Amino acid sequence: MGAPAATAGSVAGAHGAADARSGVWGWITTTDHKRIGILYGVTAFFFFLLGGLEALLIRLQLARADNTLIGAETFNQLFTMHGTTMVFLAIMPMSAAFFNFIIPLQIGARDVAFPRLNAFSYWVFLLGGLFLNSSFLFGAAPDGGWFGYANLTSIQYSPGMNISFWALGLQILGIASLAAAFNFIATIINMRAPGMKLMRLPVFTWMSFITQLIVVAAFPVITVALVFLMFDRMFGTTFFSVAAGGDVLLWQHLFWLFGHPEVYILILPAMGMVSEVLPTFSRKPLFGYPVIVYSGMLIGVIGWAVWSHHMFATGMGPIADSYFSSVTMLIAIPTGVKIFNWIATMWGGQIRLATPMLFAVAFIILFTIGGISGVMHASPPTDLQQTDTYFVVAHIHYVLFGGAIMGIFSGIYYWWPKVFGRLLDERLGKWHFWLVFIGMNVTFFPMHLIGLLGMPRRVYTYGPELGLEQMNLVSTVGALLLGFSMLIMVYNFWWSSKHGEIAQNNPWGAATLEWAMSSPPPVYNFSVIPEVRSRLPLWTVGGVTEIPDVPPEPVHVPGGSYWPVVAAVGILVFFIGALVQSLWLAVGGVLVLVVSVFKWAFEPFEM
Amino acid sequence: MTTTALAHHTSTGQDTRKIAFWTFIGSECMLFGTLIATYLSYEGKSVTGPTPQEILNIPVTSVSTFVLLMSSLAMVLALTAVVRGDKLQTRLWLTATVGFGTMFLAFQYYEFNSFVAEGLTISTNLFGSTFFVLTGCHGLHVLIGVIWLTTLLILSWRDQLGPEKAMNVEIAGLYWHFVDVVWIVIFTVVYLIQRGPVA
Amino acid sequence: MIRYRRSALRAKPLVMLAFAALLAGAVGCQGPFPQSTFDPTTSFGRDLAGLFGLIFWWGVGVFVVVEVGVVYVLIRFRARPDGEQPVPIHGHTALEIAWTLAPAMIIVFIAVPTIQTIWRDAGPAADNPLEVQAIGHQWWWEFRYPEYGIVTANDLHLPQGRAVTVQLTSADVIHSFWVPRLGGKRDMLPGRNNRLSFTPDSVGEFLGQCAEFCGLSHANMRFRAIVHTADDFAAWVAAQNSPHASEDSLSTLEQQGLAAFRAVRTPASNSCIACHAIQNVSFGVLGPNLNHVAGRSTLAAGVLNNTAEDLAAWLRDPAAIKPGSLMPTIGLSQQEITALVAYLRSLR
Amino acid sequence: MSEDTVTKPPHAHPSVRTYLAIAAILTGITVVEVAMFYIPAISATAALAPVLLVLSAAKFALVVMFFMHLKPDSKIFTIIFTAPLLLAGLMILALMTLLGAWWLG
Repeated sequence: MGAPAATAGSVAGAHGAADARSGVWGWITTTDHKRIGILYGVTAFFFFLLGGLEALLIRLQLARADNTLIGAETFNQLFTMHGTTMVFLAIMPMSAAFFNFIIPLQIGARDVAFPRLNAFSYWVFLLGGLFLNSSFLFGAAPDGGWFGYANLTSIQYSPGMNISFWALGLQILGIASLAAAFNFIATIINMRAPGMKLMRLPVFTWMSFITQLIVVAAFPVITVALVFLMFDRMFGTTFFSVAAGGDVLLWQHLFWLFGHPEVYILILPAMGMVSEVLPTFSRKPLFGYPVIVYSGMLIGVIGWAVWSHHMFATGMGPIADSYFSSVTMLIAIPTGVKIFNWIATMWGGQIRLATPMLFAVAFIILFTIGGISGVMHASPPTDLQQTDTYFVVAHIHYVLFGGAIMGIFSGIYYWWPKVFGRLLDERLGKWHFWLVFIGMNVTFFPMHLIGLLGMPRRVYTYGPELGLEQMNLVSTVGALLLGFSMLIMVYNFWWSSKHGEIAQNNPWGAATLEWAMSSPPPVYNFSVIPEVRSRLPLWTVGGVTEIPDVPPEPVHVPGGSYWPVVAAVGILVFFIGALVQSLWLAVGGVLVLVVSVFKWAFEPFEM
Repeated sequence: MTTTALAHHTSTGQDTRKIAFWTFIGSECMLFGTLIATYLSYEGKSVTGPTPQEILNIPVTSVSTFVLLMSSLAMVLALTAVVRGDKLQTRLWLTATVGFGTMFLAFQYYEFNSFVAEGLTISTNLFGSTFFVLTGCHGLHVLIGVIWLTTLLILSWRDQLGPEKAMNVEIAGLYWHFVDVVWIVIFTVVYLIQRGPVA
Repeated sequence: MIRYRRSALRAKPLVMLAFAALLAGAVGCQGPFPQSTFDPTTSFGRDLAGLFGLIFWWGVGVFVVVEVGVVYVLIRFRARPDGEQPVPIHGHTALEIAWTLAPAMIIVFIAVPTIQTIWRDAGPAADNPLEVQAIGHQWWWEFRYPEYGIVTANDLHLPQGRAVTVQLTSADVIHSFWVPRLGGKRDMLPGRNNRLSFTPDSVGEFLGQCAEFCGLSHANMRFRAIVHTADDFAAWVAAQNSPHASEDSLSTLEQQGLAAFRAVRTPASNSCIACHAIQNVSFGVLGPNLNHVAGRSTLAAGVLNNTAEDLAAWLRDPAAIKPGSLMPTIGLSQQEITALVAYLRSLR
Repeated sequence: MSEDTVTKPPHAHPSVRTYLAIAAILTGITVVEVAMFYIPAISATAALAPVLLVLSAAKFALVVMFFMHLKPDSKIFTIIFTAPLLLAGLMILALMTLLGAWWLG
């Protein structure tokens, strides 16, 4: 290995170094948080469309009673992969795309704390996503549900490779999420610009910080649960074996101990994005900044004490049911406070309903409905009629689609000019918004009724005698509308790259630091690390020290490195070895990983 | 240590890697917490096979616990030696740490083989499954620690572990002490407090 | 700054109208809903529906307050060309306290009745309940009445007015026992005994379905709870305990069916007697008990009607009807199928 | 959080003597623990478990506070470590309760 692994760090001097790292190799070895953010965003959006396609097929099969369009096995694979893809391969990485691109800019840093670890997180995520979806090629896509309850997932009742693909795929994605979490926590704590006290951090960075703290504590729990599952399947351990005295509820407790904090990992970043968009388009500071921040913390903490509200039907007894339902209802309070603060932010403002604002307002409207339907089955007695029915499917989609996705779309339209230097078209944006808004409601609102009228979840078909055919058909029409609306968004992406209006530094007149430099930002972000003296630096006089266009002295920008990619490939090879139970592949993977970690550690890579 | 203001500006005055590593240790707390919770929840519920009372060997494990404690002491002394720039002491104590660590692994290897010989494998019963996964995961962490410390030892032999590299050694030390602390909990909860079978 | 033409916005009211119409169309639904959770026939079920109603109306209240608030704000504070720079308000403690207490109050109004209902329905059925053991299998239901020594499948017969406690467990993976009109669901966990108590107070046939994903044919794991009057139930019990018609009184076709049922096929697991039990004929326990199968309301756990054609189709290829069905496709000849159908339908 | 200072030089490490003392205490506690296990008078009583837990918690604290410098170090590390530790402890108690591990034979 003659040439030093890291391409020589380019000194971005006068006009911003001509990007010596252009070309595919530049992208594969990039350690620039902005490029990694774009990679995350593009990959996540592709998986989002894939997940959407799976949802469309599910809705087509359920459009009519006793439909034979899709068989039972394929349907079970589709709804499992739809759930797993949307949670782990779409919403989380799309949030990660914004963490990567926006957090360093918002806190006034040149890059994240550990750029190569950042690249490593992305490549492990990409390989994990490909590993999981490659199961379709072998006709062994996971079919145990995104929750994979024990002992249906045991080798006895799921003998194929389906569940192995699922469990090992999630382990890989877990490594990516944990690596990113350590990186962002260190970045947010230690790499803030002078004067950027914690209570001057933008709310998006605050919500992302809380999200990363939840990831750090939640992912080990599912990692252990998945280890138990894989050991049961591969080495005959008895964790979930009823004959040996094992308890199938152990899986449900461990999964939901991770699962409920996981849904706050999905929603908090979107809440952060909405808290950035609302003040900008109301020309008014966020109402009750500290209250929103503390509510976010409270949600993050209480989120750990409620997991068994997913298990009211397992008969845990009245004491546990009473405790878990009361604490679950408690979470409605900080969430409600946030919603009132958002409305108060808009109160007395000069509201411009540009596309980001439309999606942010839709977030408030739809998330409120999701929150209310959530409280409806926070109470165990009502939950006994609602759990595992389409009522819960409606609740999930109102908080995850109406909440997380609407928030993320708002973020996409809002930060697109900063990332790509061109604005998205407003007219196309509005068409996309209205079709998504209507499609979403037409698809998911009837599901409240379908559920209460007795249709259980995860059924590949239902009898005509249930009388739910017409409503299911309407829901399918809504889903087709949703699918079509995404095409408009993709067209808008393409259109804006050619004809989009050129963006200045601050096209929306926002207040946070990421709008203080050019769009797209130079490779070193800030020519001079500014001193921040206000929570709204660009809206207060003297809120931030002057940032010259050209750096007074040349700024060292770390070069790329390919060891993160090699390490990620090592992890993939190990997990393929685990999947096919080949010791040599597993050992080979570990060796590649160990070698690349050593090379990575001793690589000349100045920050 | 001269650090250019721009390059190493930190908001808290603490080393960024140390913050990230303490977060990692917090995350590992949750990992071992889940493993221990599963062990304690399943304790006494095995339907067949050898029970902890029949098979756990307290004298041997007590010695291996003492060995791990000594390796923690050696680690700390190695760190003070690095900070003082005392090459000889550094190499001495790093070698001691690696030695004790390897000794602990040897005890673990011996214990695992003797259990298998007595008919307790990972798939025999709940006790076997939970015990081997918990102590195996800890053993894996000890192995990674031994490899990490051996690397530092080699660097020290090559005179590349001066006082300016103290933070690297301190972080390796945090990892090693954490692995020792986890064993302290395991030793008490698994070996010393053996609760009988569930009614 | 951003220019956006107003025209795109004028379409909004029209679009909203279309959306409302479409939604109304969806809701203006059709026929009866046998698995509706809105009209329960047990006090347990009424408790749940009542609590749902209470929370629902609190939800509607919160919905109206928040959504009207949002719409009002959007209209009232739209950016006007001459609009002046808004006053930068950062917070207002009194307001914050107010809208923290308000949700807290609502939560109390919901939590107290919730906990009361939990404890009221947690106790065992009051006076000597009818004990029924419900055992979930991959993709059918086994019901046992220890009090009467009856073992049956897929039809749960209950007497009106008498409290019943259903003991729930599973023989393989997790299932969930759910008859919406008799009350809430409860999981059937392998290795654990759950209980569900209720008192059906009106006669009728109520549809139920498995509500926990349990594999390939989770959607085909349905059953019926049939509530009789006290004496009809006694008649049913008597019928179940009465012996089938004696072998010699069977027609020749039915006797050929019995012979086909008893035939030991290769591999042995293909023989009917390996899995099914019929009085004095066979003692298999892997598959549903076939005593008095002719009188059952459905076949194959609620998926087929109890008709000759459906039974023949089932015997010819079970996996086509229930994907993944553990009953093998034996490849019976048409003659054997006709005989078996005749015999099984003779088991009144 | 102390404000924007350049990385401080590593703080003074406790003296070797302190470490030796700590190691001695740790060894002492381990010996006491094992002894308690072997003395039938104590090991039979129900008090064995709580006392052993307290002793091991003491060892845990000693190693974390002195060997890992948590005591002299900045508050950030204490928060980042104790929060997940507390969460793990509560999780253990909760799972043991919910999975019925307390009422042993």
